[in-house]
Amino acid sequence: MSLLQSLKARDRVFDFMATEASPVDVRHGPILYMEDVTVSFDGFKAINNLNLTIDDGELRCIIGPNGAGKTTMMDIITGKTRPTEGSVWFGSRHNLLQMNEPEIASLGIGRKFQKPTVFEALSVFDNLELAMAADKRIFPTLTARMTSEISDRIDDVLETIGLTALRFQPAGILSHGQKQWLEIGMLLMQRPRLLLVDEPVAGMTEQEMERTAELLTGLAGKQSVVVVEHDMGFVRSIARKVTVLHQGSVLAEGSMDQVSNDPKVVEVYLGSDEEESA
Amino acid sequence: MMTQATSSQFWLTRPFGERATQTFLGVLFAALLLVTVLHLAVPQGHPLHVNAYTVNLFGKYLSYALLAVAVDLVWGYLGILSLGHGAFFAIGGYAMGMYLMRQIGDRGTYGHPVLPDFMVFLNWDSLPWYWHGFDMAWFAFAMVLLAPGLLALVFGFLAFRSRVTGVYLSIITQALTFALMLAFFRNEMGFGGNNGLTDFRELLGFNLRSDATRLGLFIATGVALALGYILCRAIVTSKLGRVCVATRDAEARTRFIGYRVERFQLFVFVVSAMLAGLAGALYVPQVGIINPSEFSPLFSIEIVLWVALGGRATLYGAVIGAILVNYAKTIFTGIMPDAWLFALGALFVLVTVLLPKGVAGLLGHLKRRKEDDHPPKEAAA
Amino acid sequence: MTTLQRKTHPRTLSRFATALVTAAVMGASVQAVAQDDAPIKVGILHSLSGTMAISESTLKDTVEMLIEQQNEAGGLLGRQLEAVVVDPASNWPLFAERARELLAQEEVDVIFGNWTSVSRKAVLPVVEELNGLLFYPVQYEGEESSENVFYTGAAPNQQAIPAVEYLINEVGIERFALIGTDYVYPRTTNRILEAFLKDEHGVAEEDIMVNYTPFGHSDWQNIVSEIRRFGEEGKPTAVISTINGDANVPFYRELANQGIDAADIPVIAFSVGEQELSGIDTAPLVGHLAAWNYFMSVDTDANYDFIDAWIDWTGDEEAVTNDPMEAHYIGFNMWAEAVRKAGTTDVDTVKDAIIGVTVPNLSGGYSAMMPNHHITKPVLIGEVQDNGQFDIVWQTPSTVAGDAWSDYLPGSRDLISDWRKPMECGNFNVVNGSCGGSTAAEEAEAALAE
Amino acid sequence: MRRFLSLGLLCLMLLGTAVSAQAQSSSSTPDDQAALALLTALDVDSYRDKGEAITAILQSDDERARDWLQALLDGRLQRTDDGRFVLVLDNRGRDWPVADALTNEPLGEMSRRDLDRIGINNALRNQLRSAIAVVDLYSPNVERRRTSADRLLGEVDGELAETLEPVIADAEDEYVRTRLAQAVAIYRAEQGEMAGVEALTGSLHPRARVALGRAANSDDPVVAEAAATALAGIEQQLKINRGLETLYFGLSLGSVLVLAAIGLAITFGVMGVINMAHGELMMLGAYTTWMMQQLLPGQPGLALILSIPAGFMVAALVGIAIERGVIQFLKGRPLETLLATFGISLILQQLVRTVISPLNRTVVTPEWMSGSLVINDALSLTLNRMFVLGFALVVFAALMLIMRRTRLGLEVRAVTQNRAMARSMGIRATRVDIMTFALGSGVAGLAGVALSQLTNVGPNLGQNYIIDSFMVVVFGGVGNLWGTLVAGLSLGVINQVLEPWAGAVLAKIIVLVFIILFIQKRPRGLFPQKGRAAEG
Repeated sequence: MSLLQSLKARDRVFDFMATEASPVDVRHGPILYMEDVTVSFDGFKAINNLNLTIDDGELRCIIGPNGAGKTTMMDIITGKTRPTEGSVWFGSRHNLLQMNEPEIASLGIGRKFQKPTVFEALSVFDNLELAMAADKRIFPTLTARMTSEISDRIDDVLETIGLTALRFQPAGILSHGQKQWLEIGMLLMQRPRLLLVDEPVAGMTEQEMERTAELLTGLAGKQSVVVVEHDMGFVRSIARKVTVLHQGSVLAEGSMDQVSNDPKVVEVYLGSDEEESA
Repeated sequence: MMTQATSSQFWLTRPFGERATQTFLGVLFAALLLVTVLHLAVPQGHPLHVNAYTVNLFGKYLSYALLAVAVDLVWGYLGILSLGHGAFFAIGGYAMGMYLMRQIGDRGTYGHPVLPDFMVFLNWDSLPWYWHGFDMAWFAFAMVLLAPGLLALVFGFLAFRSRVTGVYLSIITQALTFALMLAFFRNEMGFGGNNGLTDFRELLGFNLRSDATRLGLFIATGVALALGYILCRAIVTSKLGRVCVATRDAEARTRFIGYRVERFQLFVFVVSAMLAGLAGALYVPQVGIINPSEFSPLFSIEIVLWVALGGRATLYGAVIGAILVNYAKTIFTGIMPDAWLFALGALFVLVTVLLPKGVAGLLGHLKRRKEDDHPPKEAAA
Repeated sequence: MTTLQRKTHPRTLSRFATALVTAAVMGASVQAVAQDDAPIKVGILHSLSGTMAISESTLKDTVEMLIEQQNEAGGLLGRQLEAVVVDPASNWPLFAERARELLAQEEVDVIFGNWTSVSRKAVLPVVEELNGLLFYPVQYEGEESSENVFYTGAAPNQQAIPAVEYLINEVGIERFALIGTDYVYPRTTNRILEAFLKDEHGVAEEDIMVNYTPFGHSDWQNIVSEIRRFGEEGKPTAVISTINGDANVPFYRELANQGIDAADIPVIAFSVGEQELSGIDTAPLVGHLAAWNYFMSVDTDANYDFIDAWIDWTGDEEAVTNDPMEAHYIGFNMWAEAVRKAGTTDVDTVKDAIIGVTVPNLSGGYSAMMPNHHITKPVLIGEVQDNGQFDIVWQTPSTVAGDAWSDYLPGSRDLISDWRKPMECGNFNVVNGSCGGSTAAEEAEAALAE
Repeated sequence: MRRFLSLGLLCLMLLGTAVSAQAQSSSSTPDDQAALALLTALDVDSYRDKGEAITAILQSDDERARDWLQALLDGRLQRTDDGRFVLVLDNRGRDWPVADALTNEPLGEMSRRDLDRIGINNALRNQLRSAIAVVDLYSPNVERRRTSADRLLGEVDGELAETLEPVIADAEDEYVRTRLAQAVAIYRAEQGEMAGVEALTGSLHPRARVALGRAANSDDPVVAEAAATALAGIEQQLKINRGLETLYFGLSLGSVLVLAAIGLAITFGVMGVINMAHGELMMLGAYTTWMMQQLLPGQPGLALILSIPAGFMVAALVGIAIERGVIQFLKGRPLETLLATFGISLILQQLVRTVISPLNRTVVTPEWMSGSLVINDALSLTLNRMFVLGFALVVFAALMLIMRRTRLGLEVRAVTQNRAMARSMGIRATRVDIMTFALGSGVAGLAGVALSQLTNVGPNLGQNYIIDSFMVVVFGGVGNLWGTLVAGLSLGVINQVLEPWAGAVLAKIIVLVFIILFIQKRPRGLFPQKGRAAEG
């Protein structure tokens, strides 16, 4: 339980997360701004003029039944999918629709996938090293050397995600939960301005969930965090503001209590619950 | 293979620190030395004497081994199954061949000071522009690396930019080498058509028809193999190498943590193509002919088999595989010609189904050495 | 290296281990220095696998048959003959490698082998370096004369030129479509023919059509219809085909289907023999022509004996003989005769002895080895019959001597070849009276100067 | 040659009626001595003399004349050592059955050593054809009369023209009449007679064109004028016909590509399995055809039809063996599958080489498939390719039906979209895999059957098509049968359009490079599958 202790002594633990000066311009308004975004596959609209804004340092939870377009939304933000129409801005300077994944990533948007994807052939240590914010062009990468401060940073993160013992094991042998943590660790190494976290606690134990909650809330404020989650308990435990997606557009927005009392939301969820049980 | 943490050494000298590389270089140079001694010191007629024919044979194997290493670099570490590496090999070979043709000078059958024989009897009155400069060794040798590199650069740029990967890439690489084969068969191309380039005399002033030169080429090939091996090791043990592995296993993820995947792919692809070209250049003077059949898809896919048999993503495995298969080929086609294609075909099936990690994988098991790297459980790129 | 290989050698191959040791390590050394009673070694260098196996494997059998016959007749110089067979697997670099193996390692006294030009070109430097003897049995483009090679196949002037003469004089052809596979033999042959037609017979440019296709070309629709139109201009037209192997079946099929018949536009082929026909439904081909120096249908007892021997050797009633087989028959007998004459198998002595040697060929005449290492042969024109055989419709009154250097190519017009002392030169230039090189050199220098 | 012909004809015309008269009442047996003399006259070296002899035979009113000429034409008229003349009935093997040329009674078998064939060359062959044609002009058989009429186009000269006029007049068969009229017109036009030129206007027959060409240079300006305009019109017509021809060539080449690729479109496109042995499955189909023809000698047509189901079965069974034996162990490892199946292709090739023979096998084209369908004198479509084209379309339609309408098709699509889900819905995925692969392989077999009619049946048959077929599938868009059809046909046409000016080799290269570049631009081909399913 080294982590819980470390979490108590914030000033020491989380200093490595201090965000570096980033080009993102948030002086006026939100850090992420999506307007009238629509995506359609063969006519089917996965996203239907969606409007969403995330403020700098905000922790936002996004919920919604299957097929509501949560993952697609993340794909759009990270540049994997191009919307049919609409605009997506990162801060007030960067139009994300004109960038590809690596550019967006190096701009400071980190993403954790629904299904944890780590580099299984590489050791936990290597996974973190690759993720680390650094000069990621070819020759710097080729000639990169291991310095003490880099390994210190990696060690710190290893400790935070509790994988120190497994540092030299290939990520392939990790348990599902451990992979989730490793991926979070990689996010931390990236030092993003905006974290997109897709179902972080799937397959986690109660304790692990607790730690994740701590971590995410701890991140908020310095970095903006968007969490997509099914687990209502977890959402409730961290949520300040919740957005409900349905059929590709925002159904409701507000505090957890507001939305959970919203009749539309209830209706949708009852319906979707049956689907899920089916 | 992956080192535990990137050591703080200079990236190129890093491989010398590894046991695997040390053993490999040890064995290689021991072999070179052994053959040289047995060839020179042991008198003709003594049962242990290695004659020029055998030296030449081994020289050929070594150039194949270098080619295999090049293929392993892209397939093993980048997950790109290139069925067109024979093309780069052949182009390197042609570059060398053109140099050797120019070295013939006026000793050709027609005694023409400039034009190679085939141009004379097809009635060409002057040298095609792309043949100029190949009379200069430095230029020709530069082309040995640059020509395949350039082709790889253009092809790779288009392919990787539009994210053509996996099977699609394999198929179009195959189409590439097939198209080149057809092209080089055309006599209008000015590369001697089906006959290709032959009748070489001298390389840098050394008579290609003397045993001494053959020994020299054999050793040179060995050294080239060593250097190529070290370069590849240096790449795969660097952080860049790990980015490659990352790309191989989860391309999208690698993009999301900020790497320009296509550029890394392109870089490694080009390096590999250049190595293949070098292998071709060393191959040609030893076998004395280069012609379009080196472009044949069959050859390219055979190279992949060498790598698969030796063990993917372990460079030394590629070397073992190349030597094993070609050695078997020499024996079989000598003793029971009909059996050869059966054997080759069976190898393809057995290796992929029963021996996905190849000979190297077996050795690893036997030694029970727990290594830090695990070759991809799903080799699919 | 070898030790390492033996260690990693798969178990299945272990039975070859000995073979390997001999092959890889000991090399020539294990071969006892030839005593008088040691057999004379005859190397056979024909592809037994790969694409060329179709044509070449029968040649290997032919030589083996000839060797056996020779042994039954008491061998040579009181020594038995022993065949050393290797398989270059239709792979050109491998041809060079195998040739080296035969000469350096097996120390054979003579080699019979090769089919394609490229394989010969690959082997040439090896044979010259190790001073071997090579008998090359296939018709080829000429433009070559090596001290160590004996060309028993037809040079262009022993096949192409007479064939065209026949078309012009006997059939009255005025338009020619030169259709060929894109490699050196058709290219050179067609260049020679073009020059020949224009210079000797004043055929106009527009009455000559040239077309090249890749190996194994299978879609002939366009080309055949082009030929058809080419032939519809009112002048008698013929196709001169240097199409290679596999591409022939679809070609003739397309001809037949587009209704082109031997009587309208005869096709005369230089690479289609009895063996190629055995893979074709010959009914639609009847009347098309081929030019060779031998046909299975030659009506001589020597030929019938050869055919019967061949049928017995293969045990196949349907087995066919063809021109390259006769070439080996002639070449082998010439070599044997020369060895007898020289009383030794020593290469240099045999090389000198064989020039002028004359042996019977299968078409009822005699063939002699000329100083340029080519031989004299009759030229026959045959028409395809529905039974896959050729009916001989014309033949040269006397034998024709092979010409290493064509008189119709500017590059080689001035070259002659004579391997007798004192000249001993394969490309003697009669203009500047020096060995090696042609006036093309100066021409080109001039061209570059401009 | 003309000279012989007309000479013979002149006399023949006089007694032509007589011959036909005799044909009806075959009474008196002519003197065999005379007949023998006629034949002996053929047995000379000089082809010129032979020509004379043939004319002589024509002039004789011997009713066996036609048989003799035909035999001579086929090279079956031969002389024995003892000077008798025989008709060889079958000239295969070492000994040949023969019959007496005079009495037509069989003489048993003779060794080919004892027989001398009476050789002819193409000049004589032409003369014989014309001669037979003239005889046939009076044959009771309409077909013979028609062919003879066709034959006479461009063969007509002065005397013959005269003698033909009455024949044309009372020819009851329309076709014969027009053809003969044309034949005469050609002669007249060549002579620069206006009548001829007018008669030939609009005729696409090459001889007619040549004749008009001559007339165009005649001294009479009027005739020349008329001929020139007639020619211009004809050229226009020819252009159109040429365009149609090229289109046909393209489509027929395309149909071959489609046949070769459509099987892949299923195994690769639908199942995602790279089967490098696909070409060899085609080869097996082709060899099945050969087998069938061996089993049913003399009935190539029947054999061919039977080998359609047979070829399918053989290829399908081998396909199943491959799927069970290798591919199922390599699920989700496409590149390994590629290598393994390539190994299989090598084995299959070598198997055929050792078991059957490295030589190509002869596959006979049945009567009803050889030759071509004559649209007009300038445009005729080769039948074998037309059959292949039709066959390709039928196969395609059948596959569409199977995929769209049958349970199997439904299951296949289900499995390919979501394996786990399909399983849970009780679809036996393995069974579906086997069926699909068998189907794809079987189609390859069908392709082989078709190819056996176009090209070599040999061990390398498969290799020549594998790369092209992959190109077609990828170009058309994987997993889309329509794409394969469109891609195949369009590539075929492109290739044939390029060929005349680029040459066969360059055309092929251009097409390949074009596809490579196209894939760079649109990695998912002409008709890509869209949506998240395709993203993975």
